[in-house]
Amino acid sequence: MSARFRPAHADAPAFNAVLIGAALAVAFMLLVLPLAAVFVEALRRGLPVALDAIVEEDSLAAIRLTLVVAAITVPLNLVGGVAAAWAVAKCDFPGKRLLVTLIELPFSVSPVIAGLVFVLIFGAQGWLGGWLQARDIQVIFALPGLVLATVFVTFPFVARTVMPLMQEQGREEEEAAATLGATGFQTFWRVTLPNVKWALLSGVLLCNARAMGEFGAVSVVSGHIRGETNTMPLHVEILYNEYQFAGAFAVAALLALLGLVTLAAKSILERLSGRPSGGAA
Amino acid sequence: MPPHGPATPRRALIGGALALAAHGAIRPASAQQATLLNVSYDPTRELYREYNAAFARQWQARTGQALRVNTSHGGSGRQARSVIDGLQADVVTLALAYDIDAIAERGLIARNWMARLPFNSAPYTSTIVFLVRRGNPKAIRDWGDLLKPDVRIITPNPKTSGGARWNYLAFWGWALRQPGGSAATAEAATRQLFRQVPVLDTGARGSLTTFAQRAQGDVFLSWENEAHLALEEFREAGLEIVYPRFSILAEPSVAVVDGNVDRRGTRAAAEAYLQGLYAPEGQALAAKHFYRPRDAALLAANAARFPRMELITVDDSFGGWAEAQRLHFNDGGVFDRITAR
Amino acid sequence: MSATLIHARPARVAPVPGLGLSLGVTIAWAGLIVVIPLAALAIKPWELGVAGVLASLADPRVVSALSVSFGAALAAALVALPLGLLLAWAIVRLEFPGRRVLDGAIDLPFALPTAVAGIALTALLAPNGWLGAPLMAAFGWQIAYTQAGIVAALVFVGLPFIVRTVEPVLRDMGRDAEEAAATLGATRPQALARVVLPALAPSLLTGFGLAFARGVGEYGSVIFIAGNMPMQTEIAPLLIVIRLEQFDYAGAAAVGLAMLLLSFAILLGLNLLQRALRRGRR
Amino acid sequence: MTVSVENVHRRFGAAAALDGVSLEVAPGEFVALLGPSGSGKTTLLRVLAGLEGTDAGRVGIGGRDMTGVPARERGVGVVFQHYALFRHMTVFDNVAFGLGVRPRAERPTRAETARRVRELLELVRIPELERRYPDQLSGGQRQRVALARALAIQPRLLLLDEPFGALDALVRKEVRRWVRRLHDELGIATILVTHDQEEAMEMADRVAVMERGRIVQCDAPSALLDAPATAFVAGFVGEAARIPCAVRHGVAHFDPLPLPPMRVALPDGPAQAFVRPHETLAGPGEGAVLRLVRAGTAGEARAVVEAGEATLDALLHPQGAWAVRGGACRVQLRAAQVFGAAGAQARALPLVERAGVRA
Repeated sequence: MSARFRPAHADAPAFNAVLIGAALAVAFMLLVLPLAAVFVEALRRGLPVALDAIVEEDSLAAIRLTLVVAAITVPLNLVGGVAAAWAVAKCDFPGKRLLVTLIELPFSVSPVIAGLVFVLIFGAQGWLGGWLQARDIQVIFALPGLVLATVFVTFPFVARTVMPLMQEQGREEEEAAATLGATGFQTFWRVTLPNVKWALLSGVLLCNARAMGEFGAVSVVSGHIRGETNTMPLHVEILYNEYQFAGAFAVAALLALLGLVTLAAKSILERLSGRPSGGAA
Repeated sequence: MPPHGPATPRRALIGGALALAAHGAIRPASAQQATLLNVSYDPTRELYREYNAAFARQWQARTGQALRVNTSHGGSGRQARSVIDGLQADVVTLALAYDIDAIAERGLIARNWMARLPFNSAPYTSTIVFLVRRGNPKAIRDWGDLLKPDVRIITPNPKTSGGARWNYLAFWGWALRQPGGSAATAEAATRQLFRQVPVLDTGARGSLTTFAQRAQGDVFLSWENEAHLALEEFREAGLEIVYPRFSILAEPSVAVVDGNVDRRGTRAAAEAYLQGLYAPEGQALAAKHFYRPRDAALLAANAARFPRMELITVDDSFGGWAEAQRLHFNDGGVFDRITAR
Repeated sequence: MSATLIHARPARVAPVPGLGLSLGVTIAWAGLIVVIPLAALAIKPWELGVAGVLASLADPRVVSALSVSFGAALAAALVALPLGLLLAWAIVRLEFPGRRVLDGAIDLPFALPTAVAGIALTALLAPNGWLGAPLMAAFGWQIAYTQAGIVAALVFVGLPFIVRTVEPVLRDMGRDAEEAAATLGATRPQALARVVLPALAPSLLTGFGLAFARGVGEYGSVIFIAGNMPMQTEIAPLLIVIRLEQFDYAGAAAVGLAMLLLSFAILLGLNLLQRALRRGRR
Repeated sequence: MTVSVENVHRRFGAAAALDGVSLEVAPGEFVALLGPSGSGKTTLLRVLAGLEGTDAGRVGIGGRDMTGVPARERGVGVVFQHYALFRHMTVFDNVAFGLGVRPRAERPTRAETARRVRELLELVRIPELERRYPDQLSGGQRQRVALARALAIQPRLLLLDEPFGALDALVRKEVRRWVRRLHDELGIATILVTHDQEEAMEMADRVAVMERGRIVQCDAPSALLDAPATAFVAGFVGEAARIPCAVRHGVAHFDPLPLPPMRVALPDGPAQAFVRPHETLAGPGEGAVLRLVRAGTAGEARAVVEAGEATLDALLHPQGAWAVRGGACRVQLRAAQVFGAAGAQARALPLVERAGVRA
């Protein structure tokens, strides 16, 4: 009889349908189409051409370099991010707000500036340039520079995803562990870490996705040497500039796939952990 | 995760550190396999890919040393900046003498670099031509046609692209030569020209993509060699080259980066590398990739591919690159003035 | 506690151990990666002298590029705000097939390298692209190579920031407040306007700030689609690159510093606004 | 009748949250909906509030058919379980909300609104908090705000959804009495949803016990204790131990438990007996073991005895030195409620009444 009763706090089904349609349209236009364009362009000349572009020597070198950079960057930011989150969430000290601001600062710094600052410091004309050159140490235009720029850009990801959760969980469990005689490290390892592991993983995955995809910052410090200092995004640019569009998009598609796998892993983890996390940003 | 967790970050850290070391954070002066790094500008990719292989073969035959030549490409200015900032280039092959001068100013290259190799250290030349759409629908034959109101011109940004500076100077030179031409009329004409530019990419390659792939504009001001490459790469876009009667002699310059080769012990290979560009094989490769060779006989043999044009030079018409750069392209120069509203 | 008996003065006891180590690591980490590099950025421009820095920033091209960057970032964040809210609402509140997929797709802009996104968006929105062609044919709108193109790229980049900041708050909010409003006689629009939106406002503002800050500095995805015409579609990060290529390090750093300070001021303003919105809430 | 619910059904997927519920509430009456979680009491409350639809049945409030009428038009005050205060509004604005969202013609003036809000805050005894935000209040204060907010719309019916759950025990007791007094003053029909039987018994005129989407008994608290309608009510309301037994020829046998058989007017077959502690006596003798002896609050002595498999709360009778922990004893039942097959029930009494056993 009143099966169609609609509680006052719910919207009309027609209205909801419009919302759903609009949301899907927005997502399709803004999110799906660009990605689809990448894959369509990659396969325009057929799968073999796309695969050839990926297994080509310089592409492989770029893939390797990208993975190496990510493999160094992510653990560095993991350790730093967890330390920062712990300090901010579980301890009191003066200047805490300043520290939080500092941690979030790289989000609002242009990637180009992120590259620039390392040129200012480590470039041959920079603060440490002469000293480094005298010792024949190459920082920018080599792996260390790429890692530094990437660490800078991905710096806040782990801290930002873990910190709110740690704050929300408060200190009771840590205090309980302390009364039970646990050392700081034991407390962290056995009490805090298990509580935040999903958020932590999700932060790590985001950090990884961004580290692999960073373009602006590494572009400034890379030197663009084929097979040597080209990461995947830079290699995409190079191929694109050589009018090898299919190849460029093939490498781009591979990058996008790596990112998608990362995101899929993240959402599976979130589902496993049963808590939707707002790990954006 | 807990049972494995502890080791993961640590292991990765150690792995990272090893990779860092292995990758050459600290580069030994003498590597097992000798490498040369040629830092070049955008349109030379195809030429140097071929020349590098040829030179490595020659070098091994001559000295028995295995050699790998790496190249880095990008906007000429950016590339020069990278070398100044410490990119370990053994040789630079850039679009303009000015960019090499900039490196020389910082002491990495001897100031007299231009005199060290024949032809002002420019082993090949090029010029600026027009690339238009099939059938030349807007009937663009010469520089004057660019100013027709319905013509949209694609060129890269002279601030960031060496080729674009050649475009700009060629047009300026043409405007000066018109009846009643003066700096003032040239500036007015150039101002009008850039009003008709819808997209200013940072480099020649980006611009060509915009023109050919995105179908923007009616004419693309292009390096001669790029124009030929574009005919092949964008066959489906249907492009044609138009040779104006008049253009500019572009002399892409090359130099050994003294500061780097002396430290790396690669001077011999680097000098041989540049000299090889003047040798018959190098000249032939340049011609093959549509750079005008210096070798008169070779140029004559390729006369059909390199039509004769009236060409001005930067030195004669603009008092050299330093002056042209200062007057036109530096911050507050003519280019800034004409693009300001 | 006996501690007070043993110690003559009240002893401060750290409730949770590990402050020394974690703070040490944090400060070293933040110092090396953030403070020192940004200090370099803050110091470099003054090589030009105060007058030189001011002159370098007063250049109409710099002013224009900064206003293009900030204007486009603002416009993009404003466009992304309702779209982000819509997507967050759809993910949290609506039931439909493919909701999970949509949820996953939100993060795509994070996964797609900015340069790739730029190329892909240009390919889509160019006057001969999948979206650009119909828009051109139907309305005569050109997106790519105009300021609209910059905004489009920045909307793409900024969208997930808004969705992912609003989403958890929306989820956490539950429907209690709306139900309470309904029982108190509020119509649906009243409940949305007076209860739901104000409750989401702080998170919307945060997301807006993040999207905006990210947009101001964005380079890779914009450079391909912008057109890069001085005084029209030239963005500030490009100007930094251009100055670098003219070996004008101090000038480049001056633009960088100006960008940083401006975004900082705007973010600070947003923070204050947010605090005002959250008045009294702990 | 202020509320009349007739045969309401509500399903969520395959599960019936309400399975034919009928309930009448008289004007000014205080009724508690009592039941375990999942019994449908909150669904019933939401149906009354108009927050939940019905699949079948009729809901009337104040003589008007409310079936299908949306919440905002019902004029029903609701205090939500977690109060659902608007966090971005001050206490004042929270209370004023219901007045401010009325159609313009019915909306009181600003001054009138302020007067009414202050009156309500006075009524709930927190006039000093009007400028505060919900996050700055204690649980008890929030609850008062929620109540004032619900009362602001002058509801014909007040619905309280587990409103005391978030309060600590001491406050809870006091607030309960206060709310009941307030109800008596205002005379608004009130329905309280709770799973706490003490709360229901203490506050309500009548308690409706719900089980699996049905109201199994709706009665005054004493009647629920004395005459539970079903085995479920007997077990759920008040303290009672459930003991399986078998009825043969009008006698309930507890074998193998060491309990004396009782007479009961039920047909033969297996049955369940519910015995309350004050009807269970532990005296000197054999068969059971005293596990614990302690003083009750009213001077009586209480014991926990182990009678075979069953552990029972009992009165120690007589009191005395004989009762030692671990010592033997004998258990007698003064009365029990026995439920046989098919819902048949009867009061069971001892077979033989011995002198001295009668209290």
